[in-house]
Amino acid sequence: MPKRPAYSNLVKVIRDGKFVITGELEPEKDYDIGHVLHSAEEMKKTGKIIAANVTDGPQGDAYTCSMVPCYLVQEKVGLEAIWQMTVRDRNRIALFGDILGGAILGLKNLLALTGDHTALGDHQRARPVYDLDSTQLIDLVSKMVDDGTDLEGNEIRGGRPQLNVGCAANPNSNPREPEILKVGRKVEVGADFIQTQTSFDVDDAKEFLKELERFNTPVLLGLFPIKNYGIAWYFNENIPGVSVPKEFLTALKKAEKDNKGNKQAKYDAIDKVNLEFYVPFIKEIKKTTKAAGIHCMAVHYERLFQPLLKDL
Amino acid sequence: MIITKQKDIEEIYDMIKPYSKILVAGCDGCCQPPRSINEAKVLAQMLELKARSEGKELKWKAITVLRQCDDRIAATTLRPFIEEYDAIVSLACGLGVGMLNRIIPTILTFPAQNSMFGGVENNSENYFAEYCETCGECLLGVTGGICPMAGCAKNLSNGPCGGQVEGKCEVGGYIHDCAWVKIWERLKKFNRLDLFTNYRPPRNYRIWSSPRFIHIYESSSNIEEKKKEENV
Amino acid sequence: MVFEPKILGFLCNWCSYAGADLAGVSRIQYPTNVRVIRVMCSGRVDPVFIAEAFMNGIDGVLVLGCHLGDCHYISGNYEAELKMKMLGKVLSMINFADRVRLDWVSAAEGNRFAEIVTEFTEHIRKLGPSPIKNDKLKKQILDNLSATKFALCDSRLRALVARQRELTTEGNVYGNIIPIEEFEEILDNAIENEFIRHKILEKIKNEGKSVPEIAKEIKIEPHKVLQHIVTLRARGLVDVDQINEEIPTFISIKEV
Amino acid sequence: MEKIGSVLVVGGGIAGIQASMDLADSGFKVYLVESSMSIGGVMSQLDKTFPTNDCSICILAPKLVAAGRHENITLLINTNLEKIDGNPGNFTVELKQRSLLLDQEKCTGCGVCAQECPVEAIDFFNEGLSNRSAISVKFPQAVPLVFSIDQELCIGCGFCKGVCKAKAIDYTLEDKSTTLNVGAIVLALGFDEYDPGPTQQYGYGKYLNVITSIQFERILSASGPHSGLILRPSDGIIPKKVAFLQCVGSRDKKHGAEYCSSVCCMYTAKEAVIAKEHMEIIEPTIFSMDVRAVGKDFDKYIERAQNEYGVRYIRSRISDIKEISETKDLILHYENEEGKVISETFNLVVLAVGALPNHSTKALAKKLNIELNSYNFCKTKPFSPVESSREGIYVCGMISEPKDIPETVVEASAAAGAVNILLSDVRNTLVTEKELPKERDTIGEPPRIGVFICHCGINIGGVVDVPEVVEYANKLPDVIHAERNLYTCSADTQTNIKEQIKEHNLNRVIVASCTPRTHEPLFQATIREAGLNKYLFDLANIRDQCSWVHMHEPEEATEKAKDLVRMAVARARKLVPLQEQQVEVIHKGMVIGGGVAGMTAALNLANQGFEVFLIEKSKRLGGFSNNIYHTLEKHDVQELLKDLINKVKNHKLINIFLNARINSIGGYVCNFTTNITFGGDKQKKEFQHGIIIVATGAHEYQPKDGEFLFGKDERVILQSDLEKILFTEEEKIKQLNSIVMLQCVGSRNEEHPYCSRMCCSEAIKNALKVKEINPNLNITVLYRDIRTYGFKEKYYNLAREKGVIFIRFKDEQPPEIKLENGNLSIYIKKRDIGDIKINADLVALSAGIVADGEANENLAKMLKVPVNDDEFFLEAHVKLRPSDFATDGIFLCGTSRGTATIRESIAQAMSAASRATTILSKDILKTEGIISKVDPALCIGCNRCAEVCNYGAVGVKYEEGLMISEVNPLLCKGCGDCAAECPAEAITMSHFGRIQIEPMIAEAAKVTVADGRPRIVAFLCNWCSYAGADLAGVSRYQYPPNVRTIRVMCSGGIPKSFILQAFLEGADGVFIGGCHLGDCHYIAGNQDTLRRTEEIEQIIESLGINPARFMRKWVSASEGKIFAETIKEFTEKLQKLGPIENDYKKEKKEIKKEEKKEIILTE
Repeated sequence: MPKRPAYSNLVKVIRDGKFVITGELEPEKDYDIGHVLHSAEEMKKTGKIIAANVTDGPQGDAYTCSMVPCYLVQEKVGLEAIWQMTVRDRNRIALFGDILGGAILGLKNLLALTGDHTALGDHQRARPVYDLDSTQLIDLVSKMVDDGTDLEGNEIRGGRPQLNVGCAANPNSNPREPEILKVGRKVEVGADFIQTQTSFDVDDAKEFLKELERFNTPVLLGLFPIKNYGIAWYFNENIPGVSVPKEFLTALKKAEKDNKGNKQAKYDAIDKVNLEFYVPFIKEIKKTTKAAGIHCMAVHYERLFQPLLKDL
Repeated sequence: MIITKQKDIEEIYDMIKPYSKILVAGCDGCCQPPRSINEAKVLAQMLELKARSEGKELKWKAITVLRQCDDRIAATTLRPFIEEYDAIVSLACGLGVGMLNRIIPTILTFPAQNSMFGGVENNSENYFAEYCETCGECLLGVTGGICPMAGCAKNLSNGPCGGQVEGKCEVGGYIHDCAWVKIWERLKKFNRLDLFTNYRPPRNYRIWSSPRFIHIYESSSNIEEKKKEENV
Repeated sequence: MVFEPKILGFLCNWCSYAGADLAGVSRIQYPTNVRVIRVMCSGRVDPVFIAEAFMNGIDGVLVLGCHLGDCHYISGNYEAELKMKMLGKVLSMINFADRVRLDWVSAAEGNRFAEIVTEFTEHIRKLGPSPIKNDKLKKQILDNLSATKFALCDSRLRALVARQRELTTEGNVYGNIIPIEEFEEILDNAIENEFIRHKILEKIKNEGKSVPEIAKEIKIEPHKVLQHIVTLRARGLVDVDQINEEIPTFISIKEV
Repeated sequence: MEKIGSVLVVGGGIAGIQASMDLADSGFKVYLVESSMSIGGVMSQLDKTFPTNDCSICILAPKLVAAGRHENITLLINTNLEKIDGNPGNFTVELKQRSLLLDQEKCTGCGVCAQECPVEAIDFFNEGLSNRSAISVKFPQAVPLVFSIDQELCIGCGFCKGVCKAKAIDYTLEDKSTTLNVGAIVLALGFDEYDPGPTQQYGYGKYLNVITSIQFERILSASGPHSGLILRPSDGIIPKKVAFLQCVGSRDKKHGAEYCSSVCCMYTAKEAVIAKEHMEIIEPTIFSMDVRAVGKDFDKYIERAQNEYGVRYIRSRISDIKEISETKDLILHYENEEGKVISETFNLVVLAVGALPNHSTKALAKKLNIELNSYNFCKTKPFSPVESSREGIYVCGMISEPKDIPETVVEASAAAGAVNILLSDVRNTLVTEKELPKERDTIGEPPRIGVFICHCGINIGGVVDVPEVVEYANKLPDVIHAERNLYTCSADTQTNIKEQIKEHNLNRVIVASCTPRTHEPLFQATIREAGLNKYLFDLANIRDQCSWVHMHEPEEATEKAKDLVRMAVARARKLVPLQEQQVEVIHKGMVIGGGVAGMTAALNLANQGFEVFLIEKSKRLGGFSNNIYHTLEKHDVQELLKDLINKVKNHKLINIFLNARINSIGGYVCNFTTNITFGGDKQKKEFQHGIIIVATGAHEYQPKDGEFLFGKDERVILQSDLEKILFTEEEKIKQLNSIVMLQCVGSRNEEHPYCSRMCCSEAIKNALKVKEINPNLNITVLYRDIRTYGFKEKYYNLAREKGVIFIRFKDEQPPEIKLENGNLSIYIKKRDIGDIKINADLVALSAGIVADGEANENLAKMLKVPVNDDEFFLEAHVKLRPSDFATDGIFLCGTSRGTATIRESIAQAMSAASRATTILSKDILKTEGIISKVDPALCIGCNRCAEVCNYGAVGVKYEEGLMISEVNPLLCKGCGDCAAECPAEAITMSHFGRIQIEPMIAEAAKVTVADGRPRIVAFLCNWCSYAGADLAGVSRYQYPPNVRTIRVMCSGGIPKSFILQAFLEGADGVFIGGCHLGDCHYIAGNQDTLRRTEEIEQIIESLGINPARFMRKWVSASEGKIFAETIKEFTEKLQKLGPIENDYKKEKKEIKKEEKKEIILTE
């Protein structure tokens, strides 16, 4: 399949062969999304983060939609948005409509996701939609972007929307083979780039990246710097398949314990732990793999951006 | 088989509260666990005890029907009794309850059960598992005989999603198998991963819209269409 | 003040009572301490009566019947002798044996009657009042007497006593005569066992007690107490009350 | 001389009973002679049995009753064998019965005499822990249930005669001599426990708190002296720390005997576990040298004892005990693993006493002229463990060597198997079948019921107003005739009943008397003699469950008796005649497996004249024994094998199929059809046969590649390889200096968590042989436990004397074998003496025995029989039915069942053959009358019945294209579980079905009880809870009279609707009693009870009825006391709740109104 043009800055930069960094923004149950914009500004300030994902109701919770924050981030902050879209809440008609609407607003990147099931969120009795699955969503985007039609072949009037579409991959998946095969399917129907879930194991990540190489599609490896011990513990206990390394956990715990009462010192200690873990991690990935970049999911942890990325 | 689950006795009792004479009809048909005469009798006894605890008397008869969803069988079995009773409580699936309401227009039939899904019994592990959603577009041929509709919480055609860990599904707390991992295992076993990697396009949900009818003679001669053609 | 004992006399109708009458007719004087109950035969005097008498504060009991061989009912006084012997055994365990006397007075022995009464009164006077009158000892003595009474009620024991004469003199169902010593040994054992068992029952009438507690109270070795408890449980008279840690307590479950 | 078709069995323990039952079922007349007053032996004294913790009396009592009423068994109690004459096949024996001073026929077992007896004596059944009377019965469940007078103690007072209304007591009865002609004699004398008293070993007899294990067993028993409470003798306190000392009187030449008693390790573990189960606070400690858990699943039991129950094992033999005189606690000194001497205080010490030869063995052996061995046990032939030195006299059980119950039962059947061969010509010559009149056809007649109410002397009449009950019975519907009898069970009353049936044309009979468990067969026989079907009878239990348990409430008891009679009438009206079906038996057998076990079984059957198909999967006969040269006792195995193969090959009734594979097995007992391919896939054959014996065997464990360098270094070999060298290449041994033997390779580990039983003996056998060849060679045996059970201990001692070195290693630290400079070095970790290193020229691995998992599972599927976790076949009951499968007509033997020596395999093979003969010897097999039936018109084909059936007797036969369920009357045991489960009520359990029980429930709930007592309807299972309720009666445990009992065969046969119906009919409480989980007479029916009752609890709660109104409790046959207490508790609980109407709203309002009224009045 011929390569789709790079409509977005992100894809352009990737194709230019630069090691890119993307960030993550998370609108929650908010009427005021000031914190999202603030965070976006911090990312912009780094000069390294060139785009940011805006999440779409993670963990199945009912949150502010992703489209509008995406638009505002682009308009007000000037940071390119990666528009996450799940198939959980919209049928193919709504998806089509939303994508077209988003494209009109100037959104250039769309990350197609299945979405955490409603049974995990705060509206467990909701009816999950799943009319399409994430692969079929990519197919839909491809049809819109490449053919200028909807799924049934009806033409979009006034030209084709200009979007690049990404897909997700999970380096923690076990068994891994079906995950790889699934990514292959997504690439086949038109994914322009791949963003992965968070990884804590550099060897594992390298292996995973190696396996993805065969699809000839840029991969951004997800990393998750952790702001405090509580989050790490929660992550470890409650997100199956993800295990935070024990040394990392204990180091965080120690950092908090040693600096009880002194907020700044505690922050410094924690940052140090993260930096000691991630700086070599990223260097290793950059040096030894064909990864196109890093997707840094340091939500609400803006102060780490500068020190983490300064050497990249 | 249609897997059913008996409603709370409170709920059943609330439905039949206004009546003093009820016919409790079991069904020998396909509902699982079986709800035949014994179950009907136990339910009737429970209702009588419940009525008593509410300070009322309840007269009942327990009976069973070979298949409540068959209009002729249900009618011939139940009609001799209906004159003497004020209401029917059916232990069949929704089909049976609907059918009794249709063929017995004089009194109401109330469901004693919730119809859960089309499934089969796993004897060794003592549960009923959903096997088929009657989607009308069978995928089993390309999924190694495991249905991703009935087996996947997200009904994915192109799974697995990121919500599986070690082959278990995020929905329900990582207890149930991920259908897509199972599909992969099975296709791998038979060296048919080609089926797995294939992309399956969006499904046709038109055929899922209720109410659904299939004309019995649809396939042999489409009379309606022919009529239309003639009219045109 | 001189102690005036209260004495109860069981007198057989045919000899002793007549003898007492004769003493009256002859105006023979004797102490006033005796209160007389007329019975048809000294064999009628149930040992239980005597235990009952002591429980009611009597200081001494006198049982008088016809001379051996003279019984109006042929052998009633022999029976009386055996019963009193058994009673004596039980009472000796609680130091009451001295307060009972069985003797023979014929209808013609007015004098003898007066003598026996006088002598017995003096005897009791010397012994002093029944310990039951001592407030400190009263409960313990009453318990003992009560156990005695119930032991004397035991049907097995009574059965043994009832057959004693027959078995030791005439022969048993196999035609064998059981030597008196052998029989007495059986009887002694039975009496002792029943008395202890009833003493145990008395102790656990109202509240459950453990074996060591009972043993301490009745001054019997604990392992023997346990054996009696086993028997009493088998008879349905005692049951486990509760188990606190490793110590089970037992309680009497039926009015005897 | 002509042969005689009868057998004398001496000894009425479990061995004697089993042998008698097998022989009687195989067409021989049996005289069972027992020297005490009841059959049952030591097993009747046990509380529980290992390794299943089955209640001993619960599983034994049905056997006792069955033996007692078997038409071909004559029980001769209080009898000894005096003299013997004659030859095999025709002996003349003289027996002497010591007088009971009581007419056995007349005694009803009511026990009034014992209550009146003035003489107290020690109760030896309770091991001296309680008292009894001079007239007594051995134990409440005794068979026959007759009292006897102890002449030593009786003082002849004559009271008992006075109170005996049955006029059974006769002081003039004298000892009686009988002379019998019998064809064979089976000796099953059993054993005596070692008595540590005489030498006061360990202070026994001196210190109060040192007791023997059998005393402890009685203390544990719910029917024992303390009713299951564990109290120590000195002061009646629960001992917290209990020490168990192993090998008291065993493995000790100074005290007791040299040999190992085989059972003590396991029964001690069991006692420790049960003690812990009874009372959590008890901390058991077991002191032992080796733990000899050699049987099936025994090691797992020890493991559970240690890990689940916290039983502490200490490897030490205690030398002496000191008592602390104040507390009577005991101080033990022992050496711990580090070699330190520790002294520890215990509250109670239990001596695990060993088994000695029965005190009468020696005298009897002299009379019978049979040889004893040096230990005074009976000498038997090397490869025929049940044959004594005299032909025609067979032995089984402990008489020949100490062994556990299953082995004893195996030998009992094996002895019967040996008799079968000797007397096969005269089978069925002396057994009798009663001539019965033709059964009257009562179908269509309205019920005409006769009621016979028993006074039972004063047992019933003294409490219940019998005339009033008679009057009441006369008024009940369909009752034509009611009368009362002093003893309904007496012979003259039987005649009377028959007359009344004729006179009034009765077609149903009810007797209101004692328990149906013992007396129903008698009355059933009576009405059958009067021409009525025996199932047209019912029995109202107004003695054991009424007059005896409500002695102080005569009025209430009378009311209850009336209710019980009314319930019986309600049931009797619905009784229908039942027919026992008859199936023709094909007199052929199939034996699967051509090893020693298979060949022995085949030969046994063939020698009796039955054709046998012997299937062997390999190309040659002999199986694993082909690798064995001689046994530990130096008997030549190859000689045996040659002889066996010869006999089998030349027997014209044995068809041998080598290189064979079974394709299918169809049919069922009496008529199986099997299809095989044999001769290397070339030929096919199909044949029919009546029974199947599984003797597929097992094989030697093959160490994994590199395990202990096996396969890597040729000097590491298997024990069997060494044996081959020893017997074929002696020279090789002479060149060696050091051999190390490593035990438990592939045994007692995670993969194979069981003991292979023979490896210890194999190692010692080879070690001795090595020493014989080369006395200077150093042999070291590295072991965990040396398990030379029984007489094998002798060879262990011998090996040590010969200089074989034994070094123990810890379970979790196996030795390591390393290759150092081309030499084999073995390292062992020892905590007391430091680590050891041994160099060896040869290492012999004692590889265990493993089942052929896949083959066994395939065969199991075909036979529809189970295999256990270790992939050995699972017998019907590990204790009492070791040679049977739960499925009738299929038997097992040899190493297919579990690990066994050759000798044991032979015994098992003969046992299996004997069990098979009980079927093959009959022309017609009669089925049970009480079975389930399917109404095909109602069946919906859901197959739920098959899921609950434990016998594979019911289910939908999909393969035959029939979509409805069918009961196989040959396999159905009549528990009724399927009927309770059937959603369509298509299955009816006969005799105890809905039509019989539902009217009873209606009557049971409609009763008037005094003092506002609650109305309780109780459903009790026949085998445990009903028996427990009977025991409460026998023991006179009083409980409130407001419970009405309905007997069912199994608690699993109670559908939910029964319970709801009881509440609807007005019961204030419903009680269900069943066997303890695992004790079910029908394998696992009570698990379905558990499921249903849990549902019922939820249901009634959802209906607003207090769930406390329903109670389910497991009550065993020995828990009479617990039954009484449970009913008492339940009554009290219900009394607090008040009548069921309290749970109903309307009634509540009314009560409130009344209360208001009262308040107004008082104002």
